[in-house]
Amino acid sequence: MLVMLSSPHAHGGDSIRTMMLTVILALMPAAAVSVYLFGWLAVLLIVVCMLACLATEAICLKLMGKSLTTLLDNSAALTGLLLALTLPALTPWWMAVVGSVFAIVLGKQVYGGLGYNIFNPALSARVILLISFPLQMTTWLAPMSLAVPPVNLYDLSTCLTLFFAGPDALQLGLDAISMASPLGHVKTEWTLGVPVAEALSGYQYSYLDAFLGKEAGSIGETSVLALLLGGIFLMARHSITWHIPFSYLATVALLAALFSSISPDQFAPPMFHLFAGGLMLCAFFMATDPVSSPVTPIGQIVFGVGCGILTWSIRSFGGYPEGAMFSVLLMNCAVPLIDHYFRPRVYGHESGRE
Amino acid sequence: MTEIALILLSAVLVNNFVLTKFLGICPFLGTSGKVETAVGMSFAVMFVMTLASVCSWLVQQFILVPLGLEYLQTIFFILIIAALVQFIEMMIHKTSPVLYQALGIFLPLITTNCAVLGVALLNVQQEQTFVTSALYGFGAAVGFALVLILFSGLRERMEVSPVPALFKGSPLTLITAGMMSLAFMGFSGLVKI
Amino acid sequence: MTGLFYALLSLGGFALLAGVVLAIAQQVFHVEGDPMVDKVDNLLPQTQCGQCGYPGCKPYATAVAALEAEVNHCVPGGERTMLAIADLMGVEPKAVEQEAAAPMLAFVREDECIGCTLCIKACPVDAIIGAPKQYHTILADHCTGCELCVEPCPVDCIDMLVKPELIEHWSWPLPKTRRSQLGHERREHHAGHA
Amino acid sequence: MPAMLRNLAQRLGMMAHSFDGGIHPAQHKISAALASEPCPLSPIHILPMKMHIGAPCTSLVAVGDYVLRGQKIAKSEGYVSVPVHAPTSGRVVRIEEYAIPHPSGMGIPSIFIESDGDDAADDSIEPISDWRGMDPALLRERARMCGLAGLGGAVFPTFIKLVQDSRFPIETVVLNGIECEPWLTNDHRLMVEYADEILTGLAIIMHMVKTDSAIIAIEDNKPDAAKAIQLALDARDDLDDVRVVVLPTRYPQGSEKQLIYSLTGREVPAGKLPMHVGVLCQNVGTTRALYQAVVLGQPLTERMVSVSGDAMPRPANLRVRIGTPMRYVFARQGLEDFDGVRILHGGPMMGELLRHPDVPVVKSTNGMLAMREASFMSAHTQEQACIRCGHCSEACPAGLVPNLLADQCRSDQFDKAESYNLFDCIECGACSYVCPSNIPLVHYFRYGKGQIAQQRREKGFAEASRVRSEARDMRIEQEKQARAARRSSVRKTHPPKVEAESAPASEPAESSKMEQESKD
Repeated sequence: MLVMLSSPHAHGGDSIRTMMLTVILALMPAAAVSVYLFGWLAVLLIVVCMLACLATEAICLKLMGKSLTTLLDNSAALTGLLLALTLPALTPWWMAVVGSVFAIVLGKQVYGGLGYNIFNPALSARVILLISFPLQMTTWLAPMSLAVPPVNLYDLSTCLTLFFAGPDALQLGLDAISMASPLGHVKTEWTLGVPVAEALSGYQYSYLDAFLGKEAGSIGETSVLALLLGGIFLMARHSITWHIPFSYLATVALLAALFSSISPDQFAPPMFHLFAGGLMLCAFFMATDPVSSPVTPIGQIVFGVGCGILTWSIRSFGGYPEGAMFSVLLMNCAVPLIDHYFRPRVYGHESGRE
Repeated sequence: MTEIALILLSAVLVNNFVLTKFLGICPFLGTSGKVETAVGMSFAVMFVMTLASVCSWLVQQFILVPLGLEYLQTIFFILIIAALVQFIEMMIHKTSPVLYQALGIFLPLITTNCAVLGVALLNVQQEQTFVTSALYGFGAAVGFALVLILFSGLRERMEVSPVPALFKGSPLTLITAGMMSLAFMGFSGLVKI
Repeated sequence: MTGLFYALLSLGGFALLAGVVLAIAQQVFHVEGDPMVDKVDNLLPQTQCGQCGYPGCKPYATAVAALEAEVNHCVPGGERTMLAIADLMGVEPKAVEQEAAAPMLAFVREDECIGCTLCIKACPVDAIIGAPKQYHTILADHCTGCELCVEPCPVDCIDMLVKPELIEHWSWPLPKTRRSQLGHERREHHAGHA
Repeated sequence: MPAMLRNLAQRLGMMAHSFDGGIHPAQHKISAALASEPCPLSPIHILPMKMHIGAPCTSLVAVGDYVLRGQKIAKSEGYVSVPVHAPTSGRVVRIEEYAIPHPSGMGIPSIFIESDGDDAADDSIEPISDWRGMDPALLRERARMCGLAGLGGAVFPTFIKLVQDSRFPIETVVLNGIECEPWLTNDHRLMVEYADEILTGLAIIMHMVKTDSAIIAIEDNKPDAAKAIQLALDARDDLDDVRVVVLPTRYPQGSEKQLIYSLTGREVPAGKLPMHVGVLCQNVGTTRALYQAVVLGQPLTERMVSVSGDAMPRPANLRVRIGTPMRYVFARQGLEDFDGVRILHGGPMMGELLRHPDVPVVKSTNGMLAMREASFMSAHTQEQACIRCGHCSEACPAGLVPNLLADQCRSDQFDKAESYNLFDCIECGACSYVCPSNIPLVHYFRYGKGQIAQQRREKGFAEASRVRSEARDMRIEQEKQARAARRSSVRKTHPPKVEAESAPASEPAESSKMEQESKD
């Protein structure tokens, strides 16, 4: 019998595969900066995470009796890349592998695979790692861009040792090679009563360095420039729309501007917030993950604003210096409700809902 | 004013009963299948929890403490909660038979919702005043309602997913609740109370 | 001693108070009948066929609402009705005992009909017209296909025919893709669970 | 007055004409430059009894009857219906069920006419040259009588729309020459070749609904059509307040509601008709058919059909008699072997896949496309999971959220789908077109709509059955009481007079009572 096929009998030619590939391409500038800053360590992290994600995905598919061709949709590779870019350079190899397994298994496959996951897989793995290994996940290796880098990361063998055996094997004290991230520094100083401006000057903070990425942080999150380039590429390719990144960043900036003008000692200025931590990475690549974000433009704006409020609140008042990851995960929980309550207005109706 | 906001914020987000204190898990899992049911349950719990905190505070201050009967705390509080639950059960049966049917056994089981007794006992333990204990009860209930409704939205979405047979039902529900709990860890330290 | 006295008095007094309040509430929130009966009845196909073991749709609805009957006894309603009732009642779906057959129509072979009126009395929806010693005819628009008229007919002149499909009533089937079956797998899973 | 401002801005060219959503599918209008040609008479014509939206017709002819071209052979039943006319002269050879262009592949009763080759016309319908002096009601009857139905594809009986309602006066007539479906060029050719006839048709419509204002909407991929219409318009001394508006090409601009929004900034409220916002929308083909019906006295027996597709040896725009077997038309254009070829009735976006070419050309046949299997199936590759990219909601001209709707339909959550406005979906296919996961969204919506319609029918039937059953129970109860009363009164040796009168006197009741009594 003829299979019943409904119109339309034409298709625009988009596919999941190319969409995912576009995102991977858009992450290339950030990955390049991470290699510049952290040398072979960044390469090792990215490769291990991507391979681990692909392998885990393959095993999951095999176990569930599904076709391995799903691997070709590039989504597992993208998850691996995203996860690697959110990790600190000193992450040991096994932690990267554990994170990748979490991302694929708990983040995605238990829900039924791509398209059904509720939380962003890379972010959920990142948060699991942060909560399980708080020390390692907040120890930031000083990048190679410093005048005197404590350890030569462009040397493959050094990096291999660091990655697989840890800093102890090189007889390097953690204090010697690590430094605080700007966000962490400001937070600790404020708890000691030091105002923001003083803390920043003590840190020798420079907006230009932060924009270019010459600061401590997770390997892929430091360079605002690279992430902006990637984000613009995504928007140009119509992979994402402006709604989430814009509303997210604008909310953080507005809140920061408002509160830093009220109490400049306690609250950091908007530029600092925008350039710091994982905000740019989250705004352009994590919050915009189509599967775990709302579908409609209005919903996306609500989502972005929610992320912005939460990020700024956690950064300003919370126990963790960085709130971007948590805020995206928290808003992920609200996506079904946002989808339900913020639908577009239907043609010929007063509102989207009856 | 700030104090009120902080108490509420703390009870709703930071010390969320379900996700950080792990109280009231049973109704949380039991009534989160559908958003509508979850909303109904949320209002019922909000009603019971707020009134239970108020009543138990009154009983504590004006009956138990003056008479030196603090050791009867638990039994008194359970009595209060049971009466409140009975009351709201009758009310829901009258006003919304469908919700009554949907909540089913979980409605009378609010009685044994440890979050309700928990909030009453914590109020006493933390030596709250009348106003703060009412706020704390209300905040805890709002926190419960918030995660219950969010979670029911997630579960409705998971309902149409091709979840592997191994994880269907409770396993995935628990994993998701765990992930939510992880996300709520982000609020830790937000309010220092 | 006084401590014990106070304890008993206060506890008893408090319980009495709660009891009085609840008694008043009972009066205020008194529910007449069971509103669920009509809701269940609305979901039933009203064939009045009695295949559920109850004399008609309403009696079955009453039994379901009172939790005396399982939700899966309605044969003509099939799986969809079962799921709707289970959903309404908030109970686990159960596998339907018998797959619903294609909708049927009763048809009287008029030249064989002896005009005994037995089928007229059996029809639960008055869909058969005719007088004694006259041919009987079944109104196709009203026949529910319950088959209750077949048994009483002394000359076996009533056939059950498959209801003809109209092009106006044709509707698209689910797309034949793996993913499209998921919603249905979900139901089968539920049903298989029981 | 935002609508007015918008309108003004559009008139001044300050604001682009635009509706929400929409896509830009590849055009493939390969037959655009081909002048239309008549399709020769086929030896047999098959006329289904229903070629419009609404009630089917009943045959007026018997096997063996001789009919003339334009003779009414089936009469309409009910208000929303138009009659069927013989497309050529010849003999009725059969009246039986035959497949129509419908996705189900099912058939309906059809009249088969064997052509005698004379093509003798029935000239009983008088041409009307002085239609300006005529009562619109008579012209409306003419439109019904001549079997006019919307030739854009919806085939809604035209006369119903051509009505003057004092509550909803028509301010503007919109002439739809958009033709946004890829491949199709039939309206395009009509506008190029029959511009003046179309304008006369438009003038008749404007006379019928008593308005002076009209907009002729054409997409910018048909500059020659716009030019031809403009030239014809300039050459006339009537139709002063008629404008040709060239809109940027975008699918589904030709959809009535979207077009009205693009042109006037007015939205047709859900469940309402264009006339409720003072607009009447007509397709150019229908308008020309109205001209033929009124001025020439010719019923609708022929229409323009685009014959195209990547597997079509000789694409063409043909004037085909309604009822001509498609296989005959395809053969004329050089396509005889249908192996590895899929045929579509209509355009690729909203047209239906046909199982075989043995169906007749009907009033809704705007195109017949023959597509190569491979290119056809590339639009129907394996459905993957939805990644919620939101491209479908962006493309949806109705403002729906297609992916959520499809999930609801897929898992039979029909109540929810309805509350998400499933029935506002116009099935334009823009969502499926852009879906990176190749989800057949429209198919899901059709499934959902069909299931809901079926449930409503069942519900209505159940309700009626319940009423009948309750009435029966009540009657039986009354009979029982009557009997009991009678029995007790018999015991008291009183005649059961009053009760007998009050008992219902329906026939089955009466008979069953007699039965009971005899048993007693």
